[in-house]
Amino acid sequence: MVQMEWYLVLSTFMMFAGVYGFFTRRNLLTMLISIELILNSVDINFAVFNRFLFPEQLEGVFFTIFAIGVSAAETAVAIAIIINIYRNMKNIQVRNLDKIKEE
Amino acid sequence: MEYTLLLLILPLFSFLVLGLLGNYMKPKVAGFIGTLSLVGITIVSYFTAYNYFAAGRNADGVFPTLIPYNWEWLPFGKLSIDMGVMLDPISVMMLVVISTISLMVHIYSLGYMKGETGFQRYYAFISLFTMSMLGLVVATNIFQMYIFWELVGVSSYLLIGFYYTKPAAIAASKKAFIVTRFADLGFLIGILIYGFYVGTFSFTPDTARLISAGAMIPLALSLMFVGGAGKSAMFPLHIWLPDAMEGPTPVSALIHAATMVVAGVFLVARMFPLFIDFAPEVLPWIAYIGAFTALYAAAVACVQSDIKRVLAFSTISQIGFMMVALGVSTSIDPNNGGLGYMASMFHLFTHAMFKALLFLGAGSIIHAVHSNEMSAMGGLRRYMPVTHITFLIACLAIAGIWPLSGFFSKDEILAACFNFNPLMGWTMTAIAGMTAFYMFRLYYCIFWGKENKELHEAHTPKESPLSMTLPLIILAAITCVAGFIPFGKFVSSNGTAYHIHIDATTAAISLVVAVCSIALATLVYARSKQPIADTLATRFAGLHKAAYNRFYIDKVWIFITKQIIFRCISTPIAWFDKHIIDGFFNMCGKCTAYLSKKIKWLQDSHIQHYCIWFLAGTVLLTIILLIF
Amino acid sequence: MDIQTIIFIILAAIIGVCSILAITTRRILRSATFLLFVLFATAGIYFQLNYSFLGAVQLLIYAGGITILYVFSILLTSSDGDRAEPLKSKKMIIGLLSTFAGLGVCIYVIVKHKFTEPVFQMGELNIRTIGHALMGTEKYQYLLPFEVISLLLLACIVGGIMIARKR
Amino acid sequence: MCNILILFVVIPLVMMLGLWASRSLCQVKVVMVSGASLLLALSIYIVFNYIGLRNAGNDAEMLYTSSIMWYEPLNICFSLGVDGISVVMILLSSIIVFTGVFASWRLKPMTKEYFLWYTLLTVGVYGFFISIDLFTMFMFYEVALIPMFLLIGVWGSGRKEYSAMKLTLMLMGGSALILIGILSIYYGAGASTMNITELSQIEIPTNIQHTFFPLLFLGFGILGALFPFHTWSPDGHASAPTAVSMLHAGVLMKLGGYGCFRIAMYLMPEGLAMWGEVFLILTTISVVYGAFSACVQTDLKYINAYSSVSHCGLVLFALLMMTRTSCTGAIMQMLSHGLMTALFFALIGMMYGRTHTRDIREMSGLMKIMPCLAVCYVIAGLANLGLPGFSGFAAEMTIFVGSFENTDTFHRVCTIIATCSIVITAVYILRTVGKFLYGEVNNPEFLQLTDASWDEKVAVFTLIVCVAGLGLAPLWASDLISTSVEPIISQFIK
Repeated sequence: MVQMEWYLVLSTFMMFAGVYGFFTRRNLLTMLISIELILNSVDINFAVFNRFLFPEQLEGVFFTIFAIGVSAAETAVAIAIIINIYRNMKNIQVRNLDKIKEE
Repeated sequence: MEYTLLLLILPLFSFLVLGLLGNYMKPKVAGFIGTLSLVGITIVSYFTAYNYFAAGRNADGVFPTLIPYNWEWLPFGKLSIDMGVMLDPISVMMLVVISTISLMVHIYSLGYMKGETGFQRYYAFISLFTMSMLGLVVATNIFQMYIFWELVGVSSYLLIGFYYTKPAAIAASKKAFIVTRFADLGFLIGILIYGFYVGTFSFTPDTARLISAGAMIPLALSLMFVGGAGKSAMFPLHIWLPDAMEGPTPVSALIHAATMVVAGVFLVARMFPLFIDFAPEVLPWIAYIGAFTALYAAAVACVQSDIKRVLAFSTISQIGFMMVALGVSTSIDPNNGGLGYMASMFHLFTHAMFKALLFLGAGSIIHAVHSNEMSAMGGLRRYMPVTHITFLIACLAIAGIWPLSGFFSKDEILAACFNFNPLMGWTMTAIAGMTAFYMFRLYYCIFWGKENKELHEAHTPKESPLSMTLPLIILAAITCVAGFIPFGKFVSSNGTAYHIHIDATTAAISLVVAVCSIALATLVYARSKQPIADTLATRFAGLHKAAYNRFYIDKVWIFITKQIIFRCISTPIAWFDKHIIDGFFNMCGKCTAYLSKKIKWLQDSHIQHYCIWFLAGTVLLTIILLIF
Repeated sequence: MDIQTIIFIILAAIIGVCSILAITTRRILRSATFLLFVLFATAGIYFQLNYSFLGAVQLLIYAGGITILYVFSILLTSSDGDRAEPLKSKKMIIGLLSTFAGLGVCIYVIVKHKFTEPVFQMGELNIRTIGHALMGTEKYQYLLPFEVISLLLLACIVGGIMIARKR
Repeated sequence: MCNILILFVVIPLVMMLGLWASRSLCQVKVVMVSGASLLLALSIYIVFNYIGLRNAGNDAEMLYTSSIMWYEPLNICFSLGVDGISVVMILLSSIIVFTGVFASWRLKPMTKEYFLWYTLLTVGVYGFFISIDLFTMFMFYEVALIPMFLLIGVWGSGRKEYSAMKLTLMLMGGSALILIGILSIYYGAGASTMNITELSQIEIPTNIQHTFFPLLFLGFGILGALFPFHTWSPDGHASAPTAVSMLHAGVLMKLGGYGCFRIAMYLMPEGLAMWGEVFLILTTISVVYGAFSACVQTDLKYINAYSSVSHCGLVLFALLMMTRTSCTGAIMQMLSHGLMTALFFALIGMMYGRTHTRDIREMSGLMKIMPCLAVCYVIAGLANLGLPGFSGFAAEMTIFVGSFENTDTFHRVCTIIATCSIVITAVYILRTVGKFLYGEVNNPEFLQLTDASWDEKVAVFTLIVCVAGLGLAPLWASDLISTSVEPIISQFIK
């Protein structure tokens, strides 16, 4: 049987991959992808804790479901914004974004 | 004796009036007020002297020490500075000397200073000086003496710098003040030691305390002597006095010949009982310093060409005599080793008179020829008979010719020296001879010798007005008769009456030496051509030059002040302050600015970077939490 | 080594490799694709945990919906081949350092921490239970969050349209 | 609250209101003069009343005490009270504030604002001297510091921004140390009170005293221009406008000495015993160092600023000698130096206003052109070098006699080194006077200049009269101070 810790380690790994991506990538969309990784890793944790530690209850599952919903919402809005930015600036690199402040 | 307070109030009052309102009154009025107050002071001091000595001796056969006034001025816990008036033989004697000379100078200045700008200021300053000097001599304790000592110093500073537009006068006044101040530092520390160990600033402390203080008393007294040496121009602190001649000549007569410069002698005399009983080992050193100073100054005086400089060095030399006389005293009993004290005071008295006369005479000459240099003079006897005669009397007196006053006092000094040590006696006799020589060199160069015809034709010298000659005549008269005053009856080391008897041998020796010296001077300088002097000057060119330059002592002092104090201490300190200390604080500021510039990139408005720091910080905190 | 473990290892390998590739690859479309794989693998994890519903949701929404959104937006915004510029080494090092430090700390904590005894109870979570919990208003029932989420989604739809609309 | 002391804070505040409301320059001056005169009159009244109360046998340590709880959780009170030391300090402040108003009579741009800040500074100074609660004191101390920055930075001359920044930063650094020190006293004494008189009854643990005494002393010492933290003073004084220099050197620097004595030494005797000698070395250096530095300066204000370093060093020096007489002398020196240095700065400011230079090499013969100011400068100089008859002498002699009572060899040596400063003082004073007052006029433009106007005469003569008054009759001040020094000194003389 797989130990709970293995799952946790896996999710942690995924989370930090996302973190690293968030730190280093310049492209807004890639940064968003990194955020998805982070959220995903958190979802795994919810599910794992629910299954292993509190199997009678369902909070973890529901939080995962809601989190997936929220992330979907967030992605939709974020992509809308990104498209808007792209439309204005023909570019979605982070370093160009300081122009937004000036306008 | 309550009226003695007038001695301080009168001149203070005239100083305040002249100082504050002087600009609003005519010069003549100012001079009149000053002189009038001095007349008042003179009357009071003569009256005091008469009353004091007429009151007679007490049961112990001494004149009692009277303290009509003594107020606590500033208490320091157990100690306190008092202000008051104390009368004893020497202070009364000094009162007479100061008021006489000061009155003469006041009258003389009416003529001499006529038309000078700042006439009112001049009178204000000499009033201030008179007050301080009187306060000094009647001081009831050492601290009051110090206070007036400082005031005397400052009035001397103000008067030397009277012609404040002349750079030489400014430099001289500065030098005088700073050198004496330097010496006063010793005086002050001496007072502090004395006050602490003896528990009082008074002149008559508790004997038990003195004994228990042990070695501190000689130390304190020596330091006080340093102060006295500064004021009285003892070697090597004498350098200010010749320069102080930049002041108006009457001031030189009053301050730098008759009164202030003998304050050091007065100080030693005042502390004499303590010196004798608790620091007898210090006294010979005073004598040695005095003797060396006398010798040095006499040597320098022989070659100076500025007449006031000659007189200045002569003053230094004569004060050296007084110091020697005090120093050679070996006991409090005037009949047995304590003669010097009386001799010193006597010489102080007579010297004040004839030296003031000399200076006033010199002032009269300067007034006539408008120069201090001997080269501008010569042959003046025809133009200025009164000045000539009085000057001659003074020269004879200082040379020690019977029956003028200088003979008597110098004789006592020499007798005291012979008692102490024959070598000292012979040295002082030789110096007395030198005195006669340089004084007559001066005399001949002024009144006989080679006349500066061109100058005298362009501007014929004429006798000074009555206001100037009158003081000369009065002082000459005093000089003539002062020797016959039974001085020992009034002042002696233990207060008992001492009968002055002329020691025939000493008197004969000194007379012979004096006459020989005068003859020598006559031989060398009396003619209009002076071949011997020129030969000597060329033969011993190095020595002559050295003596003319006062053996380069001034150079040493300039080196010390300019090179050491300014160049080697002050400038580096200022540099240190500006660059190291200030630099350090500026560096702190710059480092802060630099650091903030360096870490500015942390705040680069990139969210990603903030996130990195956020994560790093969180991780760090977690690690810290895990560790502790 | 039972079958569960083997499946887990395969899934973990996919997740690990693909998540790293997703954030390191230069081409943004590839990165989206790798994300898709990660999401699939995550769904696998859920299935393994016997949360089939969760896995289905994951597949439907994430892999099916969101990824497609990404692909669309990438296609809309990418202009010149989408090559991400090379990273500055200094920044990468700092990012790497803090990431590894964070990773290390988290893993250390996970390994060290004493959880209450984990018990793996096999058993499918049936849909009826989920439906009741989602629609109930009792304790441990989630109608309110459900409604809130739906409202949020609605707001997002409106907002997305508002923002992305051409002016 | 019917405490007369509160008036010292209220009057300046009312003055500020009046200034705010006034519409013309004339009104501003009326407000300032009447306010300053009222303060002066009040402080003279306080002095006499205080002496009267003392003579009537009131021997409490502090008089006119009152206390209002300010912030209950920390036991911070608005406690007022004065002893002889603070009374003379209040008098000093009033004299200088009064003369400062006249010295800045013709200050031009933004006169109203200038006086507003000036009055705020006054609030801080008075508040510091009348309060006996540590926190309240600290608050007023800060109130006094901040206006300084603006007064120098806006109305100053020369490198004013640099100087204002330097001064404020260094003094702020000092006040940070003071805050730490105050908190250490407060918590060391059990966090029950901030009242000084009550704190003095409580034994603060020895290790706390040993650790925090130097911080507290240094914090106040920076304000008192302790070597090597004095460099704000020359730059600050040189750049400040006349009245600010006067108030700063005259009163604000005294806050340092006062704080050292009243707070650091009084409340931490153990710390004093441990650190006294270290600080004594620093103060001795200050005394001599300041004097030597002054010898080669060429800017009049720098000369006076370094002279202040030397004289304020003497204040701290005397305090650290720890005898009753020397501490009395220290307070007298504060009083005396405050008056003298204010006089100096006033004169320098007036001359600078005419010649537009402060470099003594560029001036000469001013005695001819402006005899009144020049004579006053000479008088100030003589007073500064300790001429009997002026306050400096009485103060310095009290210090030296007092210091000599400390029989320890180390202290003796320090005393003798410090006495040397009187000679060096003479050197730089006479050098300055000789260079720029005496001699022939070297700049023909100077011949057009005028002598003192009436307002300047008011300022200068008031100060001279005070300096001479204190110098001629030092007994009253010395009496007033020494009785109040007694309880403080008994803390550290066991």
